[in-house]
Formats: sequence, structure tokens, C-alpha cells
Amino acid sequence: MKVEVRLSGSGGQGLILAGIILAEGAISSKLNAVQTQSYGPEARGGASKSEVIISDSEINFPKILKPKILLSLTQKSLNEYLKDVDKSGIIVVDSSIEVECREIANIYKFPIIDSSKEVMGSSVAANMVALGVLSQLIDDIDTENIKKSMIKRVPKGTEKLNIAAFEKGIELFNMSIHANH
Amino acid sequence: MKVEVRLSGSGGQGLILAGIILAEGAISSKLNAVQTQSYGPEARGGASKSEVIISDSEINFPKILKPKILLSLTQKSLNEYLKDVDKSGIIVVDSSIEVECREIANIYKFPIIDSSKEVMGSSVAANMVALGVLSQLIDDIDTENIKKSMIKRVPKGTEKLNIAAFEKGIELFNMSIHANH
Amino acid sequence: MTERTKLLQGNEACVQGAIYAGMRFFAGYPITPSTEIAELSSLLLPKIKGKFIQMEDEIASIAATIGASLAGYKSMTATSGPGFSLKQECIGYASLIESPCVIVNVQRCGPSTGLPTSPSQADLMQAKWGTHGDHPIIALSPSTVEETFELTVKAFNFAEKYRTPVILLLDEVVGHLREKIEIPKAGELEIVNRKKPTCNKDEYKAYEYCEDFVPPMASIGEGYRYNVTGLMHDETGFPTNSTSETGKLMNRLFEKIEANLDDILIYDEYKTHDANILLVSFGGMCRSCKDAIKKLRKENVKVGLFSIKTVWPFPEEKLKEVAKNIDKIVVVEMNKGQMIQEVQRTLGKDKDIIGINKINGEVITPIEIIDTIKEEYLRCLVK
Amino acid sequence: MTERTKLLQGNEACVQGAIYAGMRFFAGYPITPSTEIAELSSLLLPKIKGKFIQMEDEIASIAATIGASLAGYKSMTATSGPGFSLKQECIGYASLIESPCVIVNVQRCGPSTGLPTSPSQADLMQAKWGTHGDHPIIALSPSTVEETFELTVKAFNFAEKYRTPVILLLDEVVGHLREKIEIPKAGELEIVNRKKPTCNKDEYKAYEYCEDFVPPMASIGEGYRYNVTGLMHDETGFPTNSTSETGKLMNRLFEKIEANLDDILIYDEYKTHDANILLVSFGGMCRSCKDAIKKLRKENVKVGLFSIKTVWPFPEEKLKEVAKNIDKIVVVEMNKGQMIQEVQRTLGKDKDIIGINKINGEVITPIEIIDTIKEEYLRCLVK
Amino acid sequence: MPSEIVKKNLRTNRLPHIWCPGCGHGILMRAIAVSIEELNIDKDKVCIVSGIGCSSRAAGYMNFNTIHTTHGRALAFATGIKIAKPELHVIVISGDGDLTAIGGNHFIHACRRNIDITTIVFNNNIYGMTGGQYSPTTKTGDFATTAPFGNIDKPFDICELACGAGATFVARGSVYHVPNTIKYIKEGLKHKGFSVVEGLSICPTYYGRKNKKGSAVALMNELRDKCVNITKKESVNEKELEDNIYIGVFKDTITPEYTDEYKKVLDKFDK
Amino acid sequence: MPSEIVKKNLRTNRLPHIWCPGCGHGILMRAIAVSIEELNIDKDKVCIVSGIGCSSRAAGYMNFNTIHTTHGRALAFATGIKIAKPELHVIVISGDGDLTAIGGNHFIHACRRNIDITTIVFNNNIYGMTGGQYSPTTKTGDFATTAPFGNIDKPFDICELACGAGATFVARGSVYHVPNTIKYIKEGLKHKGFSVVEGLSICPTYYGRKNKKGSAVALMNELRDKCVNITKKESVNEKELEDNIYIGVFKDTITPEYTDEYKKVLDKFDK
Amino acid sequence: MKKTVVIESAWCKKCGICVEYCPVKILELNEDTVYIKDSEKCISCGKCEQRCPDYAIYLQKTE
Amino acid sequence: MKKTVVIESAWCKKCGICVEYCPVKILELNEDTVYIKDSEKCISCGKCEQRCPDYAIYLQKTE
Ligand SMILES: Cc1ncc(C[n+]2csc(CCOP(=O)(O)OP(=O)(O)O)c2C)c(N)n1
Ligand SMILES: Cc1ncc(C[n+]2csc(CCOP(=O)(O)OP(=O)(O)O)c2C)c(N)n1
Ligand code: SF4
Ligand code: SF4
Ligand code: SF4
Ligand code: SF4
Repeated sequence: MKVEVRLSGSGGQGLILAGIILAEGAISSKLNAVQTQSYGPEARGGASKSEVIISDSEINFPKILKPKILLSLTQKSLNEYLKDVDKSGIIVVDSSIEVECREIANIYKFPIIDSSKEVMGSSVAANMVALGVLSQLIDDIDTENIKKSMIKRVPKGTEKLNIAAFEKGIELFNMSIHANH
Repeated sequence: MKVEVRLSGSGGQGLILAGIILAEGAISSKLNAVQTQSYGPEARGGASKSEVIISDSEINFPKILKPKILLSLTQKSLNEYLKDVDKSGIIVVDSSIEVECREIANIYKFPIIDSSKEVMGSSVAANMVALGVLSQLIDDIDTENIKKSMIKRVPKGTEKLNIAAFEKGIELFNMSIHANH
Repeated sequence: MTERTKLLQGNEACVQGAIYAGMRFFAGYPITPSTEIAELSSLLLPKIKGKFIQMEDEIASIAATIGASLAGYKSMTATSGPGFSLKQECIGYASLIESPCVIVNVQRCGPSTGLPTSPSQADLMQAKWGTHGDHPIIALSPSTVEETFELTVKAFNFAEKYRTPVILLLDEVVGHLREKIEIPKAGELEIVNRKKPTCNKDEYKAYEYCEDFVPPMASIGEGYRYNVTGLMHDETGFPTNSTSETGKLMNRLFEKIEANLDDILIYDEYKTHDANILLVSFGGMCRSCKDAIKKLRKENVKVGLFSIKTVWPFPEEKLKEVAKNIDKIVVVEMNKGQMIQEVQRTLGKDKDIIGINKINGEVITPIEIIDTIKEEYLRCLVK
Repeated sequence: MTERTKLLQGNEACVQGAIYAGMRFFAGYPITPSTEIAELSSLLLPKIKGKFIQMEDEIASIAATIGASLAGYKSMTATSGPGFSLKQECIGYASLIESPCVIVNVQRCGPSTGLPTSPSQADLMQAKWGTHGDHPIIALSPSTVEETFELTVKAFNFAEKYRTPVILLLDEVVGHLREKIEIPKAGELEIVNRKKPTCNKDEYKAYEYCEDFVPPMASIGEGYRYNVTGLMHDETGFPTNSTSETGKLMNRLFEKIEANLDDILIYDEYKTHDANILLVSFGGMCRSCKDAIKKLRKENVKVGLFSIKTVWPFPEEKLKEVAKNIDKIVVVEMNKGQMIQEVQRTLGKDKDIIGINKINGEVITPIEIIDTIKEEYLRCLVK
Repeated sequence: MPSEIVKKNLRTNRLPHIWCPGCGHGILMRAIAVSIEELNIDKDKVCIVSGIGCSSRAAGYMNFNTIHTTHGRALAFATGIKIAKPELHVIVISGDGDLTAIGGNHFIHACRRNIDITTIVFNNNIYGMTGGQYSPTTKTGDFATTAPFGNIDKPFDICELACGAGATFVARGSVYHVPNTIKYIKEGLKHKGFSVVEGLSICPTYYGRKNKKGSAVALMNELRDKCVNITKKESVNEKELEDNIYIGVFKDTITPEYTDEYKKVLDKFDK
Repeated sequence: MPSEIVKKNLRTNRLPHIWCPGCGHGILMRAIAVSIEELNIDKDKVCIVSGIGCSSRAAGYMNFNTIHTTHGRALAFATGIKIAKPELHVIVISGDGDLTAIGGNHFIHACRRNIDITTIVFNNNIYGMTGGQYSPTTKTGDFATTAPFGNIDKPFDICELACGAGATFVARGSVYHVPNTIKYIKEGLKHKGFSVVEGLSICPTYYGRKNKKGSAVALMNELRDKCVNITKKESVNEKELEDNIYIGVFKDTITPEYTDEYKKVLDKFDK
Repeated sequence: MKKTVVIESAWCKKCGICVEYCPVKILELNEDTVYIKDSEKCISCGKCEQRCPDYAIYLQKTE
Repeated sequence: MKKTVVIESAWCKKCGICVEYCPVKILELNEDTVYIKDSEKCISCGKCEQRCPDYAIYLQKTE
């Protein structure tokens, strides 16, 4: 198996951290994973990008040319990266984002940012909500491992809230699946 | 023809200038000439060395391994360079210097420093006196050309005295030749 | 996942490897994409009684690094292109005074400020020729995070064993990549420490022309009050103008590397046994090569990879051996063609040597390698 | 002796040549054996309304030199090994922003402080690879005082014509040598000035991808208010992260040199027509070669010399041509073997290539060349 | 549509700039534009030289002759430009890192030579561009990515350093005190000789975050509260003294200017 | 047979040194030897670091741990040494060129950090080693091989620069005023923090000749005549002020020292 | 001649500086940009323009 | 315990500094080195030793 995930949004939304936690979760689940991200001034104010490749065999080339899964938390980042996703890909976006795309079948819209506000009182945990959603899209990763990594990586004192946000993401996904099926 | 001259003494005796004037005189006399010298801290207090190669054809390799003529104005410099001169070579030294050498036939001792004192009131023109002596040992160089170069190169106001010192050197040489023959 | 399985960035693995090897001093000046090395050092070193200092610039950083080395510390500095250029004068100094230390250059796209966050491998030649005057150099270039750890350990070992600066030539691809690494247990990897003098204090010659070419090294403060100078010096370490002493010194510097090539040269072969096309690459680009080979092998194209980890000295003899029965050589590097020059020099004109190069800040993808190979060679190779 | 026949030092001839070529700005920092270049510039420039400044270090010197170039001046800086290492970062900057200027390196024996007053040619590779990142470079190396004058003029011409830094690689042998020179009359040597824009001020693109690869260059203060940056930039001179713009820029930089090799490559042949042994050399060591050839020819040994004046780019094609019918190649250089690597790469393994090298601060004498040739080849060559 | 001052002095097609939300650098860049505008200097004769850093990116946005050089060397490039063409108004924009870390030597020598260049330093007490390492002006005790346990370095007082090195006009303003800052920049531009105007800036992204100082507004408020005009220094008490940051004109003297002196040398050879 | 002080502190087998007749550097080197001797510092713990220049050659003659580094960088090397081993007495010997031209940046940063290193600068107002070019301390109007029409640069006042950069002990002596100089060096060595002792030296070979100032003795006499103790500054009149050179202790304060502060960080992790 | 406040929304990065220092407190942020709650109250002091790091708010002359 | 002036001729570079600053003027230069004209008059002030750049003249303890 090999999954290529691109997490995108604006600088400060914590997508790099989310990518790292995802990759670490994969590794703890005895998979291989590599994570890369965008750097430089554009990574601050503007569009930010974190990429994770997860596989059960050796991963050599570490860049993603055609993501299997694209997460976008801002309209701008979706607009920039949508073209890279091929038809069989999956798109996960916040409900506030408009997706004008007919070719891609799997488009998931969730109130990611609002859910964060619900759990945390602000949008800072949107990354963890998103991670919850993503965790349901990638087989073979034990969500417990993601949580362990999360506890290690988030600022002290915020562990519980982040876990709650993560679980909220899982819930969002599962509810929608139930609704659809 | 090709003559290799090494002028040696201590830093400050003006032997570099003397070498330059000699080389320039040679060039004005339609010969080729190259001049090199020792640099660095040792060229200040310690031994100083200026080398001139004069030839009627192209001069490529510019260093002197075995000088034809060695001028030494200090004992130290003579001791250092004597070994490089071969039997057919010529040695010119100040009268104050002791030459313990039996192989080399042509050893000229002149009161170079004292002559400078005589002309200039100090030893500063010893280099020019020496140049006068040397000029008589190298054919094909017009002494007038050496004088022209000297006038150009010595500090303004000292031209006449330097020329006088130079002529004193010529005189020293010619007197000795007359004495010997 | 064991305790020692970690997700680490290449730059982080470099710091971890350095500390594992015994690094206890780091001096640096931030520059993308190497900054994480300074940042992690500033966090970890104080916890183990190590010293971290951010200096005023790159020149000061390498100077402080060498100073600490003379005081007995295993020391390191890290930078990227522009900073590496600035450090060149002092790299030559470290080489001549035989001060062990590790200089990391996380290569980015140049020249000048270039594209600071984009990858490149265009400082390969600079690592050897960047400073004035002839001098020997060891440079290592890892292609994975795990290798970064290992080669950093090696870099320190070589530095200490041969009393010489060692350059760790990372590239942005590896430096900024996070992947799985199994941190070796203490004692698992060999750690080398510098040879110390055992002679009487007044008999000590810091630059002795000894049999293994590497004189023992006393630290400042241990009572061996010797002299260090970047001027040519004799065995005692004092300046000399003597051409014969200079010759002896310079020869010893080269000898100590040349006599130990077996120890120093590190490389890997990947599917070369039956290859009729050989990729030659180093650092992050080995990764693209491997992916390309996997795919080409599926199409029955027999491609192998000679991946060079010790980039300087260049493993000439080994390359000759590997390439003995292979005529088609493809050198894959993110530059205008630097390693290919060494390959050409080593293998001569009988071989068909081409380069795959890129200098616009993008990595070379497996597809590009595959396409080039198909275009250039496939007609004749695949039945 | 005419008015124009002079006894000049190589370093002095460099200044005279520079002024002849139009140099009106010099910034430097003293260092043996290049200091005379700064000293003479400080004396002569003010007399012709030129500007001289001694800066606080070598980095500042090249920075000021580039600054003056952007302001429209023909400008130069001069240094030696340690200073040349320090200037490397800014040399890459000049190359990328396409600022014409001349950088003189009077080579001395290194690495590090080395032997400051002793000759060497060990910065040859550094002249090409010293700065980080790929970049094109032109480097010229004269072997006589007269040639120093001429090649300095050429250096300025190339700098202006191709909007690029040019390195004048002197060595202590030539730099500190006084010999006869015939100063050319005004107008006797061609002088090239940079191309200026003729377009509307708001249409000006300082980094246009034009046909001859060299965009016209406006000076600061002339009303073309363009931007200069050491970041990768587009045609207008503004920073870009685009890989395609970066690729175009980098290609143009190399193209402008590669498309003009006929103009740029300068070399000399000496008694090569019937030679069966070819000496290859550059700079001051050509002098030893010539003396050796003269003597060997007297013994009927057919030796010739290919003396390379444009050392970078390396004249590969011409060397191939000259060496076509010669199997024995001897590369004579005061270093550990640098140019020989280019010769090996260019000529491949069919030729018998050896080097005569010295790295102890002494020049290679004609005798040493003669002895080596006799030892290596004479059995087979002389009947 | 941007404002007049922006249209006339900045390259609007390059805006919005890359600086983070709330970054003080934009405020200082505008202050420079206003100063040049109000002094009515010929734009073709203005040359802005910068080094490398967030601050140094200002050059590219300004509609003059602009040179974005190498890290720390802006003043050395500027010196070459000014000596070559003394008729130019040469302005250097630099960061605290660019000017006083790697560029410290060129800074003190430009001060010493008293060459007619105006240097405006955007001092945010951090290396912004590389992501928040401590700079030579980071206060002791502050946190930064390379000072995880608090900075133990003592900071430079840039104005004191400039005075000690021989600069002839030295002033400090801030992004809060914009009218003052504009006044100092204008005085600096008019000054014949080397002038330094330190503009206290803010970096909410790195300095602010690392030091838990909150938003851009909070950092601005800190400037408002701590800055005291130098003219009032005498009247504050010991304890206040320590925490105060002084703004105002620290030095304003006239001594021979470098390019003038060079001209005198040239004039010796005029027939 | 050399004197006791020479035998105990210098490497007599390397003497006589390479300096020219009458060069002031030898006087300062002896002053350092006397200071170390009188303070009775363990020789094995003394590390002398120098750069490149005539002055910097001093290191090689002194019988301690001696490091002759690259031009201008002595303080950066010394900083690494001192941080690595704070128990060492690290002394930097540098020239005016080495310290304040190419080395200026490391100088001001060492001052700023207040790291416990004693810097002794042999200031002869010229680059001696390279043959007499003007240095950042050459007086305006003086001649040098690169100032054939008189120097137009303004000189640094090294002590003022050090103060402006944050040094905590700053003093100036001269080769004429040897007892004072020894006193200042001793105070500098005892001082906890960064100390600078400027020793006014003489270069008869280049500075003297180029400026037609005559012999070493004449240059010494000039120092004798022009130097005034800083404590008397108040009482001299305007005109005299200009021509005077002040010697004495310019600054002597105690602020936290760098390696001490670093130790506090380390101590946080002591169990 | 009067001056009115103009906002260039596309450039506003929502730092809130202008909002804070508007002496009559008529500015406010929304999701995308700053906006003027009550332009009538503007006293044309220019404090927003002076300190806006992004030139997104300024006074324009109207006749 | 008395101190007497000693000269290490081999090291003297004849700069004349000691001669100039000897308060009792008992030192003099010859062609090769400095010498003591009248050692009886020496007051052991050490001014020669302090300023000799070459350590060629110094006071030695004698009992
Ligand atoms: C030679 C070199 N060293 C280091 C860097 C990396 N670098 C870029 S900007 C910068 C510091 C910028 O700090 P400052 O000047 O204060 O500007 P700010 O970004 O805070 O505005 C550094 C270290 C570089 N580009 N070049
Ligand atoms: C990088 C570098 N630049 C320049 C030089 C040449 N250089 C050697 S010493 C020196 C100046 C010495 O002056 P100073 O420090 O005042 O010492 P002094 O010789 O006057 O005692 C210079 C420019 C060098 N060795 N290295
Ligand atoms: S990192 Fe700091 S200095 Fe740089 S743009 Fe952002 S706020 Fe401004
Ligand atoms: S050149 Fe000057 S500084 Fe150097 S040794 Fe001679 S007198 Fe001393
Ligand atoms: S100050 Fe500027 S960027 Fe900030 S909120 Fe106001 S208009 Fe927007
Ligand atoms: S001071 Fe020293 S070197 Fe000078 S004359 Fe006296 S003894 Fe000789």
C-alpha cells in the first residue's frame, strides 16, 4: 500500500504539525512514512503545504506529484492544488470552501473549522479535526498511535483538547459515512 | 649574452632599487632584463636580495640559481649566498667583509660604504656606489642609461648625490683595474 | 515501534548523530535550510553539559568551532551555500593546523542567495576546491535520514582519527525530510576519539612526521604548550620558510588520507550485479534513482546504482571496478554536471557517460530518469 | 628605448592595463603578494578622476567593487589566496546579478596563511568552484608582464561584453617580476564598453532573455530604476520562485559564455608543430617550460608547449586538436595537480598524461622539467 | 487603489508584500517613502541598498534604484556606489541581524568614514527571515528558537555603537512613533555625513510568539509604553531608567564627509 | 643569556624575533609577560590567541598555549576556546588592522557578550606586515603606501568603540608608558568580563618612514609628549585637547560574564 | 478639502493595528478585512494610515 | 642585593631606545650593539629593560 497525502491551508493553521503527527502515527503502526513541507516566507502568511507519504515498503522519492488525498483548509490552497489531484483521488475541505470540480468523485466537506471552535473555542485545533477525518481515510494506521504522537507533539496542557478535536474529526467522518450509506 | 646578478645585503640598504635601476638601464640599452627580489618580514631587518638577469635574447625562467655576479654589502648576506656562486663567478663586496673562499678567482673588495659616506655623508648611497662597480662588470649596458634610470627613480633632490656615488663606484673599479694591471 | 524508532528530520538526525558521536560544542549562524541543526543543538547540548553558541556570522562560527576543537572538544558547525562560501578560508586553516571538526553544508539552490528553500547539489566541487591552496578533504553525503545519523557519526570519527576537518554535504531534500530512523544503541556504532600524546611534555611535537601520518593531539590546558599556526610550519608547529619542511608537511597531510582510503571511502551498490546501465549518484538524488530502477527493472531494463557516500576523496578505484562491465553510465545530480567530471576523468572515453542534471531548484524525479534512459539507451537495450 | 618601453612589475602592469581598459574604480584590502596593485591604484587613479578606496576587508572590497560597477564604473579588486576565499560569496553574487568587474588573485602558497611570499598556482580550481552553486566564470592567467597588461585589458573587455565577473589569476612569479613591456598606444588594443539600454525607461528589462544572451545594462542614476537581487529573478530583475524562470535565467548565464568561446578562449602554441611531447601549462610556469623546451630541442627532443591563458572555461576543443598527434602529455603546474584533471578529462585514457607538480613554495625549474621528461620518455624518444 | 504616497514611491505591482500580518516593517517602509516624498528628492537619484532578511526585502518594493545584496554587506556595496557617484542619495535598509550581526564590521566602518549614506535599520530584535533566532539586539532573558532557555547575550545598543564608531547623525524611532520616525529619517537624509536611524520594529510571528507577547497590537503597545524621549532622560529615576527605551536624536554633528574629502584629492589634479 | 622574565615566559629559542629594529611590539610583548608573571598565573592555563600581522606574531614567541589564527578572527577562535574551557586565561593579541579592520565585527561582538577574554591590541596606526598601508587607526592626513596624498579616513578611537560596543574594562597605554601599560594589562587580566587594553605601539619602518617622523626614538618621544592621562582631561584647554592622546582606564564596570551565564544554563540541568 | 478613509481590502492582513489606534474607534475587523463602522465620525487624523503595515487603509483627498 | 645591567649583544638591533631613555646617560651604540660606557653610574632604574624591544638589555640580580 502507498498513500500520498497533501495537507494545505495557510501558515499558522498547524498543518505541518498535523502532517508530522500523521507520519509518526504511521511509523508507530509499523509502516514507513516520509513527511516534507513548504518553507520560506510564503509558508508564513500565504499558502502552507505539508506532505506525507505512507507505505508498507521503502519510500524513496519523497515528493508528491499527484496526491491521493488533498486536504485544504482555505479556498486559496484548494485552488492552487486541486489540479494535481487525479480523478481517483480524495478531497477533504472545510465546509466554507467551494469546490468547483466535477471529475473527482470523492469530495468530503466537513465543518472542520467550526468543529474546532466548538471543541476548543477557536479555530486553532482545526488541524487536529482534519487529522481525525484523514485518519479514517487511511487504512493500516492505528488511531491510537496518532493520539500518542499527538500527546507528545502538542504544547503541554493542550493534549486533552487536541485529542477531543481529533475525535471530533473521526466522528464527523463516520457520521457522514452513515448518512451517505 | 646572459648575465645573472644577485645584489645582497640587509633590508634598507636599497639593493632592490639598485637592481631595478640596473635592469632598467639594461632595457634602455636595448637588452632584455628581469628583476626579482625577496619579500616578507625577512626582507626587512634581515637579509635582502635583489636579482637581475640581463640578456640579449628572451628571458623566461626568472629566478637565479647560480649567479654570475654576487654583490654583498653585509657579511651575513655573503655567508648565505657565497655557496651559490660557481668558480667562474665574480664577487663584489664591501671592504669590511671577509671572504674566506679560495675557489673563486674574481673577488673584488671595495670601500663601498666608506665611499658613500665620503660622497653623501652617510652610508645611504652605498647601493649606488655598488651599482657603479657593477656597471663596469657588465658589458653592453650604457652607463648613461643607468644614470637616466637613477634620476627617475631616486627621491627628488638627491639625484646629483646619487649620480656622484655611482660615478665614485665606477672610479673605484677602474682604479683597482689600473692598480692590478 | 521501539523506543529507538523515531520520526526525525534529516537535520535533526544530524544533531542526534553528532551527539552520539560525542559532539559537545556547536557554533553556528542561522541560514536556511540548515537552521534546524543549530536550533536542535541549542536545545540538546546544555542538557548534556555541551556548549552551544550562536556567533555573529559564519566565519566566527567556524573559528569558534576550531577553537573549541583545539581545546579538546568534538565540535561542529552547520550552514548552507552562502555561509559555506564564507567559511572557506577557515576550512583551509583547519586542514593545515589539523584541527578535527565537522562542517555541515545543507545545500540549497545557488549561486548567491538563489532559491534559499529549494534543493540542489551544486556545492560538491566547492567542498573540495572552495578554499585556496591544495589541501586534502573528506566529504560525506547521505541520502536518507538514517544515513544522515550514521554518516555524521562517521564524519566525527574521521575528523578525530585523521585530525582533519570533515564536510558533511547534506542537501535540502534530505535535510528537510522527516522519515523513520532506528537510533542506534549506545555502543552499537564505533566511536573514535583523537589520539593523545603520551610523551614527555617537553618532547611533544604536535606536527610530528610519524608513521601513521597523524600526530597525537594535545588539548589546550593540558600542559603541552605548543604553537599552532596557519603558516607553513615544522614538526614543532613553528613557522618555517623551508621548502623541504613545507614539502614534508604537505605530503603528510595528503598521505594521511590517501593511506586510509579503505577506511574512508563509503559507497553502496544497488542492483549492479547484472546491470548494463549504471546510475551514479549521491545524496538525496539516490532516492530518485532507486525508484527509477525499481520501475525500470519491472520493464526488464537492467539498471543499477552506484551511490557514493564518501564524495571526497572520490572513490575512483571502486567506480572502475563497478563499471568494469558496464558501458552506459548515467550520472544523476542536481547541478550542472559536477560529479560527472570525476566520473569522466576516472572512466575515460571508452564509456558512454551522460548526465541527468537540473539547476532550477527542482529535484530530479524518477520519471525524468526513466525517460532519459529510455530515450538514450532503450532502443538498443530492451528486446 | 621608446617612451612606451618600460620596466614594470607584473602587478604594476596589471594596474596599467586596467587603467588602459578604462578602470576608474578600485577597492581593495592589502595582502601579499597583491598589495602593489592597490598601492599603484591609489597613486594613479586620483590623477585621472578615478576612485580608490581601501575597504575594511576583502568582502567589503568586492562588494564596493560591484557597487561601483552597478553605478557604471569599470571596477576592479585585487587580492591573494586568503582574501580570494573570503570574496567567494560575492563572486557568485556578481555572477548572478551580471555585474561586470575584474577580480585579481595573485596566487601565493597555501592553504591558509601558508607561505605568503612564495609562489603557487593552487587556486586554479578555486577560481571555478570557489563559490557555492553553479555559475559560469571566465578566468585568465598571464605568464609575462606584457601579457599581464594585455590580459587585464581582455579581462575588462570580457567583463563588460558579457556582463560578468572575470578573474585574473596571476601568480607570485609574474606578479612580483619586473621585466620589459611595450605599453600599447591608446587605440592600439580594442576596448569594449558595456551595452547600454536604448529602450524606453519603463520598458527596460535588466535581465531580458535576449538573443545574444547579454541584456543591456543601465547604471544607477540614469533613470532606469530597476531592481537587482541575488535571489533567482525574472527578466525584470524581481525575485521569483518559479522553476521555469530560474531555469531560463541559469541557462542564459551559461549560454552567454558558451556561445562565445571563440572570443573568450586565449592560448598559445610554442613549437608544437612537430612535437611528440606536449607540455601543457599556464601562468608563470610557462616560462620554465619554454626554457626547458629550448634546451631539450637542442638535444633533438621534440617538445612543444600549449600555454593556456584562458584557464576557465578550459579550452577543451583546442587542446584536443593540439594533442591530436601527440601521445605524451606533461602538465606543468605549481600545485598538486589541478589542470591535469581537466587535461585527463578532455583527452581521456588513450594519452600518456603525467604531471610535474610542486607544492612547497618553490617554482618548478627548467631542469626539473628536463629531468622528468628524460626519465619518463627519453628512452623511447631520443635515438 | 493604493494611496498617493504608495503609488508614487512603491512598486504597487509587487504589493501586497511578503511580510506577515502585523509585521512592523511595512510601517517603516512607508515612513521612508513619506520622508523621500516630503523632501522632494529626485527619484532617479535615490538608490536603496539592502542586505538579506525580511527587512531587506523592502528594497524590492520601493520604486527607486534598488539593490538587494548579500547578507550583511549592504553598506559595503553602498559605499562603492556612493564613492562612484556622490550625487546619488544612497539609503541603506537593513535588519538588526543584517546590520549588526554579520554586517557589524561594515557598519562601524561606514560610521567611522562618515560617508554620506543614510542607514535605516528595521530592528525587530530577532532574525525574522530564518525563523526566530536571537539577534545581537535580542534582550537578555528573551526566548528565541536558538535560545530555548533564555538568551544570555547582552544586546547591542545600536545607537551607542554607532556613536562609538563615529557616526555623525544618530537617532531612534519606532513603528509606534511614526511621526517622530519620519522626522528622524528626514533629518538623516538631509544630514551630510553618515546617518543612522534605528526604527524599532515588531515581529509578531517569531519574536512575539516565542516570547508570548501576544499580537502585533500588544507589541506596539509595549513600544508605546516603554519608549521615552531621550530629552527626558535626565528627569527619570533609576528604576524606570532600566526598563525604558530611549528614542530621539542621539547625536547630530558635522565633520568632514568622505566623498567631499575625496573630491579634494581629485581637485589637486585639476588643471 | 636572557633575563629571567624572558626566560620564564618567552620561547628563547625563537628569539631574536622578526620585528624590525625599534619596533614597539617587543616592548608590549614584554609587558604582557611581566603582567602574567606578576599575577602568577599558571602557564599551562594561559592561552594566547592572535590573528595575522607583525603584532600577531607575538603569540609564537610566548611560552604558553599559543594559537596564531587567520587574519582578523583571533577573537572568534578565542571565544570558542573560552566557552569550551572557561578555566583558561584567554588572551588575544592583535594589531590595529587585525582587530579593527578585518576583525572589527568579532571585536564588537566580543565586547557585547562580555566574555572573559583580555584583548591587547598593538596599535601602530598602520598595516606593518603588508608594508605600510593605512589602517582604521591611521590619523587623517597621515601618509601611507595606499594614501599617497594623505589619508582622508577618520580614525577609530579603539577605546570609544569598545565602550560603545559594551566592553566592561577598557584602557590605553603605550610603549613609552610601560609601567602604566603593565598595570592596565594586569587589571585587564584580573577583570571578570571582556577587557581591552590598547597599547600604542610604533612602526618606525613603515609608519615612521612614510610620515618622515624619524627614528624609533622620535616616535617614542611623540608618544611621551602627546599622551595625557584621562584623569587630567577635564583640566586641559580646547586647543590642547585636539592634539592629545588620552591614556588610562576608560571604563571599569562589572556586568554578568558570558561563561558564567552559560554555566547557569548548564546548572539548570544538574540533578 | 476633506479627507476620507479608504480601504484597500485585498491588501489588509487583519492585524488589527488600525482598529486599536483609531482614536474614535470606528474601525473593526471581519473575516476578511477591516471595515469602517461609522465613516461620519472619522476625524481624518491619519493614525490608521501611518501605522498600517500593509497600506490597506489611508486618507484620500476629496474635494 | 644589587642589580647590574647586562647586555645580550646578539639580540640588540641598535634602535637606540635604551640610550635615549637612560636617565644617567651611560649607554651608547657602536657598529654592532649597545654598550655601557660607565657601569658604575647605573642607578638600576630599569628604564632600558622596560623599553628595549629586543630584550637585549636588562637588570640582573647579583648578590
Ligand atoms: C551569508 C548568509 N548567512 C546567513 C543567511 C541567512 N539569513 C537570512 S536573513 C538572516 C537574518 C535576518 O535578520 P534581520 O536582518 O534582523 O532581518 P529580519 O528578517 O528580522 O527583518 C539570516 C541569518 C544568509 N542569507 N546569508
Ligand atoms: C584574509 C587576509 N587578508 C589580508 C591579509 C594580509 N595582511 C596580513 S597582516 C595585515 C595587516 C596587519 O596590520 P596590523 O594588524 O595592524 O598589524 P601590524 O603588522 O601593523 O602589527 C594584512 C592586511 C591576510 N593575511 N589575510
Ligand atoms: S517573520 Fe517577523 S519580521 Fe519577518 S515578515 Fe514576519 S513578522 Fe515581519
Ligand atoms: S614593519 Fe613595523 S610593525 Fe612590523 S615589525 Fe617592522 S616596525 Fe614593527
Ligand atoms: S492596520 Fe492595515 S493591515 Fe492591519 S487591520 Fe488595519 S488595514 Fe488591515
Ligand atoms: S633598546 Fe635594546 S635593541 Fe635598542 S639599542 Fe638598546 S639594547 Fe639594543
